[in-house]
Amino acid sequence: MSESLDAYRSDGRLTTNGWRAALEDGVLLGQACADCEHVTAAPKAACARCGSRDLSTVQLPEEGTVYSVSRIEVAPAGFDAPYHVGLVTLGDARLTARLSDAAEIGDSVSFQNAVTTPEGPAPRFG
Amino acid sequence: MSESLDAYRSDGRLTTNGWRAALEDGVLLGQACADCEHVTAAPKAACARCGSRDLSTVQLPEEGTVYSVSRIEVAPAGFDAPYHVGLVTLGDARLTARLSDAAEIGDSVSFQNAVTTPEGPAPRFG
Amino acid sequence: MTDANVVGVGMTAFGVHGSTLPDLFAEAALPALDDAGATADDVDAFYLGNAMGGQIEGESHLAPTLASHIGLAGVPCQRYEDACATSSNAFKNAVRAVEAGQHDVVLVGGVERCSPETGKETDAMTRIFASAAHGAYERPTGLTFPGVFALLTKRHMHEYGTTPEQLAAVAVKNHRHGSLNPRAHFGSETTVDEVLSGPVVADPFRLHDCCPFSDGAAAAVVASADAAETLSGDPVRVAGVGHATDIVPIADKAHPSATQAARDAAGQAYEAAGVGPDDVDVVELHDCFTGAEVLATEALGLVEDGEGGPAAAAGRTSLGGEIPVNPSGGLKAKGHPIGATGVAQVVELTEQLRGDADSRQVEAADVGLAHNLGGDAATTIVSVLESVPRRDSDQRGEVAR
Amino acid sequence: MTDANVVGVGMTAFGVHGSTLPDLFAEAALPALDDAGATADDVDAFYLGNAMGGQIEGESHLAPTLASHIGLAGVPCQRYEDACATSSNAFKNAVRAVEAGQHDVVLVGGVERCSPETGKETDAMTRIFASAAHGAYERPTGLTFPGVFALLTKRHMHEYGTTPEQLAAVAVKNHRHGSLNPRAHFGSETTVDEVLSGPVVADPFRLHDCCPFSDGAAAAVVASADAAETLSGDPVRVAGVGHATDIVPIADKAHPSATQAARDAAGQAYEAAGVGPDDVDVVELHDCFTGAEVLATEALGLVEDGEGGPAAAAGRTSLGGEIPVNPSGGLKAKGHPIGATGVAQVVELTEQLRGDADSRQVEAADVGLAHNLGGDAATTIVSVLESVPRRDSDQRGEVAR
Ligand SMILES: [Zn+2]
Ligand SMILES: [Zn+2]
Repeated sequence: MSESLDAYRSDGRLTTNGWRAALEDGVLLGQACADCEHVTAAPKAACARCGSRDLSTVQLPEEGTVYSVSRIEVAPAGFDAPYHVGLVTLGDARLTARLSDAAEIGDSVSFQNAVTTPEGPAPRFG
Repeated sequence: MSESLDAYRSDGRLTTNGWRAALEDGVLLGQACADCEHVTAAPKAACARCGSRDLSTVQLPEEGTVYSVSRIEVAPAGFDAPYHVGLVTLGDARLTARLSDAAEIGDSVSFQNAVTTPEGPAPRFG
Repeated sequence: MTDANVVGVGMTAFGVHGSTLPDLFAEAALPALDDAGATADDVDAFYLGNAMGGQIEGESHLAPTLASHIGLAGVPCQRYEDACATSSNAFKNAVRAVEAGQHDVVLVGGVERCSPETGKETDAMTRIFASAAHGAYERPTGLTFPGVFALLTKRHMHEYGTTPEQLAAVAVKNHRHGSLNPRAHFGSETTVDEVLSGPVVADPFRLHDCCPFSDGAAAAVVASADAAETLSGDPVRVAGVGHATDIVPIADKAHPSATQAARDAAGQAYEAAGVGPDDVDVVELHDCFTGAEVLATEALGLVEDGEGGPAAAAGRTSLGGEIPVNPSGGLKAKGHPIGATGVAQVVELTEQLRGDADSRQVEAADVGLAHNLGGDAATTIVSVLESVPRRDSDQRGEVAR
Repeated sequence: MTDANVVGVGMTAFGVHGSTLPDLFAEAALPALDDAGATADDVDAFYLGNAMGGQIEGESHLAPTLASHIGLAGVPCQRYEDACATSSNAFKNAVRAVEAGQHDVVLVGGVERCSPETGKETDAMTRIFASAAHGAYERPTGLTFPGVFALLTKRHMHEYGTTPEQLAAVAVKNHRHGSLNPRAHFGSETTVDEVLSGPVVADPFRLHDCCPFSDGAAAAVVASADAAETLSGDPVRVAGVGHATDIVPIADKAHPSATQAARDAAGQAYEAAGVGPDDVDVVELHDCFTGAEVLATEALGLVEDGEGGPAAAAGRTSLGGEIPVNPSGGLKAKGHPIGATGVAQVVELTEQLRGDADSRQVEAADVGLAHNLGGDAATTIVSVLESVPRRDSDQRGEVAR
């Protein structure tokens, strides 16, 4: 783990608040499991695949490919439809993201910035 | 049961909507259990004391005595404190009501009208 | 360990109701007690499913309120919430308590109001349903519940070539089934063309790919084998219940379109019941969206992986087909009052296994399977129910004495 | 049937937290697993208490989300809600599953955020707490939760002569106990004069008669006797759990100030444990308001009816008194993050029965009792826990192999 990521961790762990702060700084953080090698793009206290707490905070790749995507036309209160939500493969991780444009499965996309929503920040790819 | 109360019943039962409609008409309805003689002032599908469904819809007495009372000074959103809430003994029944004034346990009170609130109508005594 | 049996069932019509939750629930619970031949005194405990009464109607502590309302005050009450799998979770725990001998007769029920009659319009209700997604990670992207299943289904289309027409076939089938069910929210049939020309909700889903916002309640009386003998309701045996939880969020699931929790829960239920998918005669499964039914038929082993879409289009899962799926109309046409859905599946299977399902009856239905999914495909509960040979009622009267 | 044992506990400080619910819960759950010597692989199921996450934070389907967050994805998860008795209900059901042999090792936990840090101020939170009252009948009167217990307490004062000074003595005692508990929301002492000069919330309760709006989490690992042998955590035996539900609304209860559900649940728990009130060494009970503690000490049989107030004023229920009540500070001073409270009582009792409670340790504590109440005095769960002689750890290592 790069020392520069320490600022986003508390008590040696990447918390949700730290993950959000990094995202708002344009830094896409994930966690790599030392035991099963699963890489998650979500803030977790333990590995979702194997339960290990031996997670290192990693910066995720900013280039990836669309794993799946949907154009949302009926939105929750506080969101303006239409918009696109996708699962994006980033190296060993898979990320849930807002996509700035229509896309097909397999398309290449790259990290743009954090989109601000009533539910907090989300990564935007395009 | 008086025939005039039929209008507040549906499928032979006093529903909550019927109980509310009666209250808004200034009619205080309760239910008397044929099996255990418990009288409730709340709309129920069965007797809360014995489980019987043999309930008759009855008009409750409009004069009673305060069983307990509290002056509420911290109110839920939509309510303006202070106000008084009491349990009122009405013959064989006990009713939860808004009291229009401060009162002591044992005080005589009588039914005034329905108070309208964001949560629906409530009986007011004073 | 004793067998658990469903000995009585009841449900309201699903649709739009103006009643309060207690009154709505009574319309399901009292008929269930009557169907079981049970009085309030017979009931030892109450297991309630209600998913979103807090967010939708500002109600909590509902289990004791409902128990008092229907005459069960005194018994231990517990409310379960597990998103759309809410009342299956109540059912599972009720079954486990009966199997363990902790209770002899329990009432299980679910109730929810989700229609605009609650004062909550589509955008508010869409936000409330999204409360079941990952709060910090999924909700900010604007992911909705149609969106969750849209992502899984789009991937499935990519992997297996599933088509929009095949998805539409699921809607057409379930509307046809629903038209035979007097309790269904939607009583009319639809066509592939009508489905494909509807407005998009979350691509690839159009309006008719999605279940409606419904109000309703469902209830079942679960009894031990001994207690079932003393009650007059025709029993159906609970042969196995499986319950598994996959990873939240969906991005971290190993293979999202496989809906692994359904495979795990089905495996547990099949093993407990000593049956396999080929033994199942009738299925009620979680078709919140047409794509969800395609994924579920595969995960349950009813068809091969990738064959869910073609199977629906070919009528294999229709009433009269090789494995009828959702004869009730499913969530799609019967409706989906969230917390009532799991128990409503049990109600439908009980009627099917008793041979009481009228014009939607599956022939020779002896083994039924219910599949109820909650959250972003993270939770699944699968139950296998089996018919019990009808006892002669005169003889039974004597056995009970 | 096997005995259930608490083999590991953990909790956050109660107070104000800015973390998300998953992160807050992890701060209790991971230490509980560590205290038990259990890894994620050891855990067979998850029982969660969260009362109002939907209304307060727009969150549902939390059990699977929290399970994934702490590495338990895969196991069956269920969320309980029973107002303030929420996580005791989760605990009861977890204990029953272990007693029945359905699971060997389970995680039970509760989490809630109720402080203004959630964005909900007092009036909004007061409405949310009132969601546990009867919706159509009690809420329109403007009845609040302080109001519910105010009505019961005013009646008790009328019936027995309980005084405001005696109520204040409960607050003073629990603040003093809380000052000894590093995890308590309130760390400072108070005086009878200070309590009696505070602003009225709901007459007879003033501010210091009421528990605060707290954030926090608590967790416990429950294991069968056999499983406890293989884990390194010092076990405490669950000797009995009782659960009863009284009538909703309070007006229909036969004798509201008697809190009958507490009497019924305590009777069940005492009978299961084979003990009586005189055998209890330490009590954690539901003092959401000072009057609630007075009523509870009587309902549990710790003092005679009508003696709850005088007993508190005389120091009989203080640390060092004849029956120490709420050594943790109770809801009043430790804090009351609704869905975490029931399990937090189990955490405190476990530490007391292990002899690990530092400066608030009750001497010779071998039998502990937890009393958790939900809704308008409609639900009560009472648990009796007993200490287990410490095994020599070298010997135990061999037994485990
Ligand atoms: Zn791992
Ligand atoms: Zn009666």
